[in-house]
Amino acid sequence: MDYFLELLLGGLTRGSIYALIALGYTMVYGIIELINFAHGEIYMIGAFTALIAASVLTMSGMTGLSVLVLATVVAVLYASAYGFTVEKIAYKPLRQAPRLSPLISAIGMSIFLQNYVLLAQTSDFLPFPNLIPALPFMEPYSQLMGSTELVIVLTTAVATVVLTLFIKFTKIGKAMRATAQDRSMAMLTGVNVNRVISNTFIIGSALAAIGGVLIASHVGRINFYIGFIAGIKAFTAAVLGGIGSIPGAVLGGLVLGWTESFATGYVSSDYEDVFAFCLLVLILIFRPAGLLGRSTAQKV
Amino acid sequence: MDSVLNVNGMTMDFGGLRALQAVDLRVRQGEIVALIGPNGAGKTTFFNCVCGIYEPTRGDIFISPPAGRRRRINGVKINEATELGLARTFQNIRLFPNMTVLENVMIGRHCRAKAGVLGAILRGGSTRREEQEIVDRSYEILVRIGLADQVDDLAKNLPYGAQRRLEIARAMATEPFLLLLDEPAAGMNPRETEELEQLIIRIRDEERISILMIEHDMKIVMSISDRIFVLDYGEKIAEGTAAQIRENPVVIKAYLGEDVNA
Amino acid sequence: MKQVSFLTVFLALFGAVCLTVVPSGSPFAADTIKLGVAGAHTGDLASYGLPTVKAAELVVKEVNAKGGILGKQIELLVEDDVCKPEVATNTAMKLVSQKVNVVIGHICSGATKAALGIYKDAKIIVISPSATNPDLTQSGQYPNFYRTIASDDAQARLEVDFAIGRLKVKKIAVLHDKGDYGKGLAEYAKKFIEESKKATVVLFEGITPGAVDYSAVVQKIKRNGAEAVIYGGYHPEASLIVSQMRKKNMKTLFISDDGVKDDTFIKVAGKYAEGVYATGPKDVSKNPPAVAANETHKKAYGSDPGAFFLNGYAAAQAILAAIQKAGSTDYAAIGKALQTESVETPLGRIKFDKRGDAIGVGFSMYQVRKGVYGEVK
Amino acid sequence: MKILSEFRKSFFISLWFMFLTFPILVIRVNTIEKIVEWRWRNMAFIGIGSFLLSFVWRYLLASKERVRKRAEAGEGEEVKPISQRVLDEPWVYRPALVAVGLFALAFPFLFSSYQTNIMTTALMYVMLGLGLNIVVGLAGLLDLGYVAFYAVGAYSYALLNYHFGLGFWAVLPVGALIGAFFGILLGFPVLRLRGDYLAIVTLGFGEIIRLILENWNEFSFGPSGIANIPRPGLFGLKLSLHEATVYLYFLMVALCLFTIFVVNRLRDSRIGRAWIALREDEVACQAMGIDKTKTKLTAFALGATWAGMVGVIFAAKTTFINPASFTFLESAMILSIVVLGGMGSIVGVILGALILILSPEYLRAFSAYRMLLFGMTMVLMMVFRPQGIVTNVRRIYKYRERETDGKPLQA
Repeated sequence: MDYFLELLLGGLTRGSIYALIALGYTMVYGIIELINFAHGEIYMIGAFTALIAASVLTMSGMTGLSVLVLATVVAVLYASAYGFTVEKIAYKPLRQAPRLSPLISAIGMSIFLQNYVLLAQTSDFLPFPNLIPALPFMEPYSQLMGSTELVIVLTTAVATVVLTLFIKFTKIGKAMRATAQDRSMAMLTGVNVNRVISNTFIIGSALAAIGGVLIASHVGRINFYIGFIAGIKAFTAAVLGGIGSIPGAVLGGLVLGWTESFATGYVSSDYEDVFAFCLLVLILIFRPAGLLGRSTAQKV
Repeated sequence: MDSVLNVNGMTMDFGGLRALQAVDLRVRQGEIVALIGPNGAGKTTFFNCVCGIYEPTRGDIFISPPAGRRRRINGVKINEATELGLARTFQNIRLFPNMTVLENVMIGRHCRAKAGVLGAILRGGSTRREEQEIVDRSYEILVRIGLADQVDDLAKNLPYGAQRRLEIARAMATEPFLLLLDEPAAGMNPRETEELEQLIIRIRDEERISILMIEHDMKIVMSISDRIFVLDYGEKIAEGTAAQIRENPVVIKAYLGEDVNA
Repeated sequence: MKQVSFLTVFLALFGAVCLTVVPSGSPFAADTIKLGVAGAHTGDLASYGLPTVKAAELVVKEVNAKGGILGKQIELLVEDDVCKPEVATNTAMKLVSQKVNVVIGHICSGATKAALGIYKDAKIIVISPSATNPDLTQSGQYPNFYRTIASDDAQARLEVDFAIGRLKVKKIAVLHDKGDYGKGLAEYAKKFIEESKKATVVLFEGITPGAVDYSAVVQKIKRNGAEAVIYGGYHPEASLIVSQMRKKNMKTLFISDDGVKDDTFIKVAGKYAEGVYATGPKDVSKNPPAVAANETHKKAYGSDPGAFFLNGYAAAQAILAAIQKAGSTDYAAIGKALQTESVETPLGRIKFDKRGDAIGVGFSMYQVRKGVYGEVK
Repeated sequence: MKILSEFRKSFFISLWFMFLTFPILVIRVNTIEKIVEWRWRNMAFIGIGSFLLSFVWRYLLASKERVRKRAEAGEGEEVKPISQRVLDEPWVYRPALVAVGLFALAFPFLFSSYQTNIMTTALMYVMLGLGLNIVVGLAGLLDLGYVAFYAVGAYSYALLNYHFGLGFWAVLPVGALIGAFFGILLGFPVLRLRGDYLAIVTLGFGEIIRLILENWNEFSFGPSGIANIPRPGLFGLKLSLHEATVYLYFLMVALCLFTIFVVNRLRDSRIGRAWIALREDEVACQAMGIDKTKTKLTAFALGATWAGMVGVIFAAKTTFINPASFTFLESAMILSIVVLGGMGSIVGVILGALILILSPEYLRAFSAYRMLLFGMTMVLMMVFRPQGIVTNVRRIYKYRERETDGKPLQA
């Protein structure tokens, strides 16, 4: 039983990690129906900037929570900047282009950013300091779950709620929904679509950066490639839950996390990813819209 | 029993929303039938049900091709419907923009040819003959439709009216016995509409193709259609000749604001 | 459409350049001995390949300064294979067509396997500082292959003997990272454990490299009541697994391989690294030649040498010495010299057995104590 | 005044990029030795570079926009790109073709076996590109798992040879068939998915195949791969390395010609037109009586067939294979060949393959930046020239003037 519980919690952590990144994917897709392949790389860049900032700060003698906060701020700042720029360069010029063009351009961007970091920084793994302070009250439960993991799960939960409220109630959020519904219509009603799209990318990237800091703290090492692996998984999660829907992304993340966790626990981790991808394929075949996605009837 | 299309009590629901309510409609051999009604009355939905894009929730759709036997076609695939001899055009023009005019029509011939992958690679005598046949037939249709001099242009570079006509040519290439035109005159200037009228009549007379069309332009509807069906909120509210429809108070009520006698 | 013509012209020129800038086969004077160095020099595995290049450069500089061997200067031809088999064959082809006499490399076992066939046909001796796959020497398919590093099975053997003999564990979980190196090693470990009959393999599983979390596997280890984990793979995964085990207060012993005996591991795993065992090449840092080699590296590049530097250094010295002794660059003669004449290298005084493994080059067990790896005597 | 504002714009852009690249390009921390390395020079490069490039970028975007406007304004007579105009002129391309042919024939005798080997590799990618071109370029199905079929081919040769000692020639067609089989197997369930979903599912399949090859030792010998795969034989006579290379080269040339021949015929056939129509507008395409699934499946299977065939050759060429050779990046590389060359255009794909594969080999300086350039190419091509280096021109058909009964319908 408590083996099951442990797997459950392990899966929860994993799932929350996927979900945190998946949120960015799903938002962008919701707005411009584009699979932003480079999102994983944004997350990776977030982690790198955080690491660089953190190391510079610690070397200049700063310690404790302030490092975490400052590093996160820097990461969020830069990740958003990168997300913004990527959109302007690789996607904006392709608004009228056929569906595949921006997707290919996105793949190109992802490869480019990976190698940009590889060449500019290093190909080796860099140790990432655990910036998250150990929470004393978690001590007794360390068997089941560490403080870092707890923080990750909580952050994901909070992010989801905040994001949902944001999109429901704020002006920007409403504009986003309008744009998602019908871009040209939104434009007519005076929504500045370009700004909305930029905002989406900025918010998504910011989330990715936060994810970057937390996950890197949890994993303890980063390199230029983490974005790709995490990205694919997160994307799978997003599609699983029904891409375009925020609760869907979270659900998808959790389902994926648990699938992997239990597959490893009760079957074998040899085929961990195979399980994950099979799940994706099956979902897409039998429920193309995903678990929570609404299927759009083709207009004729 | 000479009706080529016979729709009985067709009902179409989208989730909770009912788009069509027990609609009956018949098209006889060699007729031009118009389907009119205010926006959102369910005209295009009706089309989509008939040619297999949606499967109607209830009711039957029977076709009896002059050549073939009578059969029920509820929920056949789009392409099957076409093979059976139902060809359509689209409200918002759907050509293959980056293919030449000729090729667009040649695509129409696709379902009447059979060369497979191997045939294409080996390009044996039969394949070559078939290919030439496709080209010639398509060209011929283009000549008849009056696009002979734009044959090698890209479809996307045609003027609007010509694109509409090309869509009709493409549909004709599938050798239908019933042609479904979805607002063929939309966005045309009076002269183009004039030509279109002639075209439709000639298609009926010379190609022996029956025609069912959705149209908002009352002028063309009234002048060429043998019978008219009126839909409103998914229900058929009237049926009859141009004269009858013109007088029908229900129709006038439905069209309140819209000028029927144009 | 000006930009189109601009772009196409540019690309056309680009292509033309590619086709015309053909490096000529062998423009070098014939009276040099050509020493090829092949391995990963770019890409994500570069850090494994470059130290060997530096080693070769240093050795060659030294030898040439002494007037070369057989009265000829030594010339280095460095080629990149990014550790990909398909690229490695091209690299090998290139070196062959440049008429190299001997080759130091390749770095990764897979790439080495792919390239060896080509060298074999061209009758060229290859000596690798880091390709540890047992088949390379044991299958007997590669008579032209030698290496200055012990093969994986030796490492696995050491790990297993240590676990069973010294640590007296009965239940062992064997994990690997599904990679060429890690999985091969793990399979040997499994084999040896089962043969020994003194312990049982309670878990044999491949973990997913790069995954964000290994708690499930860790739970599994715990559940199977393993007293020790033998892990085949590299430090990035190892560090996460160890940390997660320790965070769950599991005392399970962790024994791993050369891929983990790396200071980055200690840095990443931090306090959790304490007590971890890892096999690594015999500690030769005290050998005078090794000290000297490291010194020259410091002087030349102003930094500490990287992975396999000493092995590369030894490989270069051994092969050149062999040519010296053989008195020619003839395939058979060099081979014979390598197997008969022993030579002083940073790894000690070595010569090679019939299969091509260096005699006296082996592994020893290390343990992390107070944040550093120390040899377990 | 305009100039000034342009300058201001570029100035701010360069500032922005200096800011953007600051942490990654300028700072480098060595966490082990606790040293921070400041590389200010990079910042200068970025500043100047982005300043200049921003002009080019804006100029190109503007002219692209102009072209689009003109096309919309009706006078769609877009000027053909140089490459196209050249290719249209018989007096240009006939001699060119002959020259290329002669060069191809003479190549192995002019250059070392290394060069020949590289060229063989390039030709393999030409074939892969043309194969994927059927799927992506003609049928418009984005397949990100193409490498899976490549792997299938390679492993079918390696394994059939290992277990049953089947030779290259025996397996070449078999590999192709197995490839096709997998194409249908994988294609059937997923082909009804919308474009980008399809892309992801194929990516998933690619990964699954690789993971299975990695994990299922009993079947595929796992990550340590299969070594000593024999090179293609020539009537059982023993070839030296050089001879084998030359032989393989000519083999590839022949196969490439074969591929070109087939793809070309397919493109101008009933099937090919159906593919293109499908790419242009699915619903309309079906309304024309074309069976969507069947058509897509044919494209998918044919693409897979080619991948399988090249896979066999790949195994025979490297004589060693392991799953590491069949990663997503490989798929991406083949894709970028098609993209660079021009979707649907045969000449384009050939050029694309030669450029992308040969340039890093010969311009050694680039080799480190190889992937970087791949990525950049994909983005830039999509933004500025989605139709690729060589636009795919529609064929002009010969039609007989026939007596239509009476006068045309329209006067």
